[in-house]
Amino acid sequence: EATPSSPSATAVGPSVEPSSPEATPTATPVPAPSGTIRLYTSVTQATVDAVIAGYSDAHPDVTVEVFRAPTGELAARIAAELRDGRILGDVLWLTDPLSVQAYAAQDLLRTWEPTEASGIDPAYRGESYWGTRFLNMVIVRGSDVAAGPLSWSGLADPAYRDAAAIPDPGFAGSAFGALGYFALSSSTGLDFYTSLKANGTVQVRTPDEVTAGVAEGRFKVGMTLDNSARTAVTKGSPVTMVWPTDGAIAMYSPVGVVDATANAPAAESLVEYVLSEPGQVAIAGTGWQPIRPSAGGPPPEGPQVYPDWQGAFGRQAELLDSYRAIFGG
Amino acid sequence: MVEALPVRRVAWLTAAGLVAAIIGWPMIRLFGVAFERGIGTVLETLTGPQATAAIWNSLWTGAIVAVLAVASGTGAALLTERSALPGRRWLRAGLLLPLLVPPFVTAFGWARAFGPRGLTDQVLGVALPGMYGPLGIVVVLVVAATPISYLIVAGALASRVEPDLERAARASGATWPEALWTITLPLLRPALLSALVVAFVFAINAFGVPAVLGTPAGFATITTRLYQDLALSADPTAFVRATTMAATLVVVALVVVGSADALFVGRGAARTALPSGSGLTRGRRAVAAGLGAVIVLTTLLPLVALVLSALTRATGLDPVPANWTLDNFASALDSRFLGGLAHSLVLAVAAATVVLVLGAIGVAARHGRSRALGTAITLGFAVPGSALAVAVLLAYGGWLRDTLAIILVAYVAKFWALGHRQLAGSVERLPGDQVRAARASGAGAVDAFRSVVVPTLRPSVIAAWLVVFVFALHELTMSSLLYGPGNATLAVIVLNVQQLGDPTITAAMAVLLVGVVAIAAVPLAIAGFGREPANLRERVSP
Amino acid sequence: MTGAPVPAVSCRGVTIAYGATVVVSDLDLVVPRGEMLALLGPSGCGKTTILSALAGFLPISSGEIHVGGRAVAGAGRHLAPERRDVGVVFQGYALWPHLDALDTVAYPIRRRGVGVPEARNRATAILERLGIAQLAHRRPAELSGGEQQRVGLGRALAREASVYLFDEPTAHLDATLRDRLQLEIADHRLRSGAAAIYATHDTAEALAIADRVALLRAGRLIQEGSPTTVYERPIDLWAARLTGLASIVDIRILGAGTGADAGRIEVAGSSQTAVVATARQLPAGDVRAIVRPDWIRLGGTIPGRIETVAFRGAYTDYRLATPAGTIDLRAGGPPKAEAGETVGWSVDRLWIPAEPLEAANRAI
Amino acid sequence: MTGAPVPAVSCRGVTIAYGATVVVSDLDLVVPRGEMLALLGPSGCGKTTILSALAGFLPISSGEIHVGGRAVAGAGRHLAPERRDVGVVFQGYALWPHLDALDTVAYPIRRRGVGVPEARNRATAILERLGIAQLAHRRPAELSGGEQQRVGLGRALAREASVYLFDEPTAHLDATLRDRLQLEIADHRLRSGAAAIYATHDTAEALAIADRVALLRAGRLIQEGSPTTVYERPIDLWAARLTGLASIVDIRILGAGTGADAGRIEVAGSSQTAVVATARQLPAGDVRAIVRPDWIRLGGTIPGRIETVAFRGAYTDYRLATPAGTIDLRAGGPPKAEAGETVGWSVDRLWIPAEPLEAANRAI
Ligand SMILES: Nc1ncnc2c1ncn2[C@@H]1O[C@H](COP(=O)(O)OP(=O)(O)OP(=O)(O)O)[C@@H](O)[C@H]1O
Ligand SMILES: Nc1ncnc2c1ncn2[C@@H]1O[C@H](COP(=O)(O)OP(=O)(O)OP(=O)(O)O)[C@@H](O)[C@H]1O
Ligand SMILES: [Mg+2]
Ligand SMILES: [Mg+2]
Repeated sequence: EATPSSPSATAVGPSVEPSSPEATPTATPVPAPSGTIRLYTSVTQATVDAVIAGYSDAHPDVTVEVFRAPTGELAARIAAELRDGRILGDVLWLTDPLSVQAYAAQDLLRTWEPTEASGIDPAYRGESYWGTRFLNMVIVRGSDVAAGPLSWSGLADPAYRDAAAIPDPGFAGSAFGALGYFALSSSTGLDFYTSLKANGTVQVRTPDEVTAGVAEGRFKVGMTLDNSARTAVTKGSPVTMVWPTDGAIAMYSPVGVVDATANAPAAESLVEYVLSEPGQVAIAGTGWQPIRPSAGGPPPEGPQVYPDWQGAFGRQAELLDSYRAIFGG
Repeated sequence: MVEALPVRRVAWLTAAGLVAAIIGWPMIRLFGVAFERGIGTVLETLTGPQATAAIWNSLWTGAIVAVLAVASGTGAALLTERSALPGRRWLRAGLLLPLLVPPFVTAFGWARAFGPRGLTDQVLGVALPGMYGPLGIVVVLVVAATPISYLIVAGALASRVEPDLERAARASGATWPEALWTITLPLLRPALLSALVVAFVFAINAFGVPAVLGTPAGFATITTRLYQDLALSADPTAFVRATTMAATLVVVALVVVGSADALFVGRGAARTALPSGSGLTRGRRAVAAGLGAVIVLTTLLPLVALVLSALTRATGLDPVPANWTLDNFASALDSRFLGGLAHSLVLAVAAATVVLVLGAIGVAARHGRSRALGTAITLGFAVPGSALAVAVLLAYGGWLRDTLAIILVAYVAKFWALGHRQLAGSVERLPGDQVRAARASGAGAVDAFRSVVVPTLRPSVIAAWLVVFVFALHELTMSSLLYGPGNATLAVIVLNVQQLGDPTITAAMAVLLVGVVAIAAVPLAIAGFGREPANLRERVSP
Repeated sequence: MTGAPVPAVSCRGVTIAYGATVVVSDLDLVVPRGEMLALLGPSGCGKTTILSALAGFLPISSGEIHVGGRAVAGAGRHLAPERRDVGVVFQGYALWPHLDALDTVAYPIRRRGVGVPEARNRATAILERLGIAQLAHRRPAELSGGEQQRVGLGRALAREASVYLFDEPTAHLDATLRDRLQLEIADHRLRSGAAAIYATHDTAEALAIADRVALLRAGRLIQEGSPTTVYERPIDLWAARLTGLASIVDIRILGAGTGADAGRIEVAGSSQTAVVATARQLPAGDVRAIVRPDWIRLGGTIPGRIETVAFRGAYTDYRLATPAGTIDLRAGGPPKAEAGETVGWSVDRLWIPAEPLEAANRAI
Repeated sequence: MTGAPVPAVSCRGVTIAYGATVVVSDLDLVVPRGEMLALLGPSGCGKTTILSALAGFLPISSGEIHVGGRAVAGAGRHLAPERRDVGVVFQGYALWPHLDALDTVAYPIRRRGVGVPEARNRATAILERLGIAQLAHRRPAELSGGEQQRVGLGRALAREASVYLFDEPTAHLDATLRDRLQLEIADHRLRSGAAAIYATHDTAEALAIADRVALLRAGRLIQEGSPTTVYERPIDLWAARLTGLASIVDIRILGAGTGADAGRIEVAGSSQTAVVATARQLPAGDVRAIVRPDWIRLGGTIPGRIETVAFRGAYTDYRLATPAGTIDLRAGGPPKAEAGETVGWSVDRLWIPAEPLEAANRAI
């Protein structure tokens, strides 16, 4: 019986995409990892499936149990487990750096140096976690809307009064990334949100709801994730993706090994694989911009800017509160 | 003055023990976490402007929803159970329909149907103003909660019937509304209270609806706030904040439920009456038609909207045949789905049955102290899923982690109240002599309970089982937190697909989910309520 | 009904069915104002059903019902119970579990718009008359059967209707109370001039309190008349047995006596004189006649063997096996003879109904 | 109870209370095997309460109850109803709304482990004996009051208990049916040798069917004895009126007659002979005595004015105002005199209880 959320070397869920062409294992140090590890992830199902499939081919001796849940549930589960002693997952692969940073700060993540991590810009990694792909916060616009805004500030244009949408940082990690960027990095600061609110901008829960809203015509424009916009476009929804001239807000989705893991070699080998060329190709194959430009995938269509995660860390509550002071919710 | 049976005591002890294990212990763990940083932190969390706003919002929406839902549920019950409306069977089924739809889907469907750019908007150019915001939340929650109160009240009405009671009122010069007000409703009071309590609690820990409809209006409730805190709960303080919120919800429920139960005190057994039906001799068709219309509008239309968007190739395209496709269903209906379905069915049946047995024990344990019992049981229902799941994890994660068993524990803790309330509400009005007659015929206490009490309550019993079954089949939050590798539930699969962020596929999933539930539940519903109670065959006009 | 005073209740060809089973067929009844009609019939004959139809709890399948000259049911019309101005005493009491005796009796008064305190005063007065004032604050669950029945009666009287429907209102009451309540009821009706229909299976009660008695058999009205008529001139054996004990004797008419003065008859060979009443042309020769236990005396020339003796307090019932048939005989006081003894008896009075009687058989 | 045969039921000093209100106090009762005891008392005197305690539905506050020699209640013991081997007929029927007549009667049989088909057969047999076989598949809601009562009776008989508790089992049945069911009950008890306690408020019924009668007043046992004893030698006026009509006459004893043969007495100036029974030393001179209506005859030298006349079918009740007091008189047959007439009367029999009687007053 196929165990849905845990494709493994032995059983591979049917909806798993074919692993990338050259899945030749990269030269691994002796001895070959084996046993069972558990992956805690909030990354979308398709992506996880693809990567795990590839990994299992490369490491037939390792069984990977996948526990996938939205960030909130995953975090809650981990919190509960911590009170029982330790995190029961071996590898964490999350959507955005926020929570990983927290775990790192609590020394819950293993500090080591993946060989594959060499190429990664320090901006997208820490001592114990490494970016695996990019989520780009971009602008989406209804096809029938004449000329879309070209920059973020354009969202506040009177033309879009009551017809622009943004995701709620309280619900979506990516939206929080945007908040962090505007609050800390950009010149505008929180005024950006003030002006949006003043212009009757509506907040919905997630980037996907923004895309859907724009597609349905509830909104003319909105702030969403490139992946979400692309999926809609390819399926034929009447929307267009606009890459902000002042740069898409790029967040990296980090992976790391739990310090308390009982099977470090296997756990590490999984991280290595995710960061390796084939892993990156698999990620790219599911519509995300991989951390390695060489792996292909949808290229950034314009400049990218990066939230100051270090700066945002520890100030989440404060940032959210000041945001809610503007948007409520 | 009924003799204190040993059986009673045993039942009470059993029930109490189970309550302590399944609800009490997890709650203690929960509060432990909430207070671990000291009362100061708790107060700080609760007194923050946003927190107070959220609590207040939960309270007032909860109250309004409870009142409206019970009002409409009772009205419907009186119509279908108390007068010979044409097509009663179908009306009953229709009234129960919303039960089959998971609340988050209901919200989704309503938005699609009546929201801006929704079905009515596209076809007629009219959208429900305030669909996004408190109004929408209340309306949708009322629709979702009505069937529950309908079941409780209808069960009570059908469980014990004495037409003469209401006739006596009429013969005393009371018009039928008067008789309703002075006789029927007072006799239904225990059931009405149960319904109020359950509806209120249902409303204050609803998440999907306020999340989808509230966010655009910046309208937060305890549950949405809780969710947001959990999302950040990699940060330990955030996690404590979350549990604090959950604990608050528990306290709120404790107060409301407790005071409601206090009203039971000193109430002797009451019997309800079916009317002669002469109350509604004329205009039965009109009434039936009206009721039908309401059902179509509130329940069927949203479902239609849902199906349409599930059929549409991509969001935003007009839902016309040109744009139709089954791909969404295809990508929804994969092996995961079937696996999840299997797990969910097992869990739902198990949960419903266990809850019923527990409910029976609770009823058998009925006397003074069992009110405290009822209150305690209702708490489980009051805690939002995510918090309850965390609590259960804290309490039993050690042994049961990643098994279906731990999910079952959580389900039982959550849905026990539904079974208990329903049965207690109805059993309140079983006359002692009937049970005595059984005993005097040689039936032991348990035997008498099985052969006389249970059958007399048959409608309520089936209702209770169905509600729990359906709720368990829908259950989203708890299982997505508790499932382990290899035993994801249906709802978890749906959730994961939803994460793909494609509304059309989500719609497809939702439609499938509803379909599954319908296939499983409707036959039972017909079996349970299709049969006319004897009394109806009796004195209702041919 | 041109000219004639409007009757309080009138039923014309009323038929009542539960679903498909017809339980009352083609009933014609007229109750003049201020009169008390007793519905006398065995269990299951349709008494309650008739009352329910009159009160408006049951629809009628055909026929017409008028109350106070107003058409209340029939011809597609169905007037709601509360608008029929009837007070009902239910066979099963139908007391409300959540109301105490006082509020139960006050209920109909409140419905007339009377304020609570006043209504309670009046209710208390009624409870006093029924001898249950001390139970005013008890709920049904805390009352004995007879007490509940009295509360139910009180509720009906409080209604002050123009027609009362009593369904075995004294079934659970002892003789003394029964007499007392019957006085109450009579008194209440005198004051209000209300009519009443009184369903009962108790012959003595029916004959004692009613102005007229209607005999019901399986949903059909088989005889109606004054108490003396139905007792002395029952239309057949069944009616005779419904209205008291009755036996059949084979006699030979020797010489007719006209009306009330005795004629000569011969019973089992020995001849005597007796009053012979009949609904038909008095036949000559052998006929079969009905006798009441009190139309027969112990002592006389006709032989009979005592089969059973039942002491009933004020009187004793004997059953005699005689050549003229098995007869029941009632004599005042305690038993004067043992079962098995052979005694002589004589008959004072006889009744010969229109329809010839078949051989006597006790099987009911 | 050394040596003596174990009684079917025995109560010693049983007291029963609802919460604080004591309704049965210090009751002593013994019912030998195979005997039928009638509990005769007015409404609210505690009949149902006593039966409930015997059946095990109510706890007793003090005293002891033995059934079949087995202590079932008292001294902290409380045996569950199903283990007491009693069959109960409920005053309010207590039928189960979800079971039809057949399954209701089959219920106790099934409880003895009998299979469904067999149980149904036996149940059918019982229904036939009770004359409701044709209603086997009706639910209570579809039955008339008397029919429901018979179903309830059938259920109790099906129990095949060693003690039956009947709570006014025939209150809703007509005389014919009542007689028939009483035969059934007697017959059933004969076959099974079971004892029975029969709560009723109907004097005639109690005197006719019971081996012994227990008179209850406000929860106290005031007299117990054979039917003739309680009728002819009631301990006081209240008991006399509970067991039938009774009046008080002032008489003067002239010459005592011993036992059953008449002595000379003077009533309102005119003297005659009558049987004077008494519970005490027969006094000389003026005394107050109890008379039964059937101890008095119309015709005689004592003057009296007829106040009321009530025709009751087999007999007629007259009330006479006389110098010796207001007396009730019962004579067979239809009224022989009008209210208002003055008639002569005489007395055959008198009873003088132990306690002196106060002046007669009809108010009860
Ligand atoms: N639950 C109760 N609480 C208080 N008093 C009660 C309760 N039930 C009965 N009583 C009182 O106890 C007394 C005896 O009641 P019981 O039912 O035994 O009378 P009964 O002899 O059966 O009368 P009836 O012939 O009318 O049935 C009555 O006065 C009644 O009011
Ligand atoms: N709901 C019903 N469905 C079918 N038959 C019924 C229903 N109710 C009563 N009956 C039948 O109708 C007949 C008359 O019932 P009803 O209650 O009028 O009798 P009753 O004269 O009141 O008898 P009782 O003196 O025993 O109360 C009975 O034979 C009964 O079985
Ligand atoms: Mg009846
Ligand atoms: Mg009683």
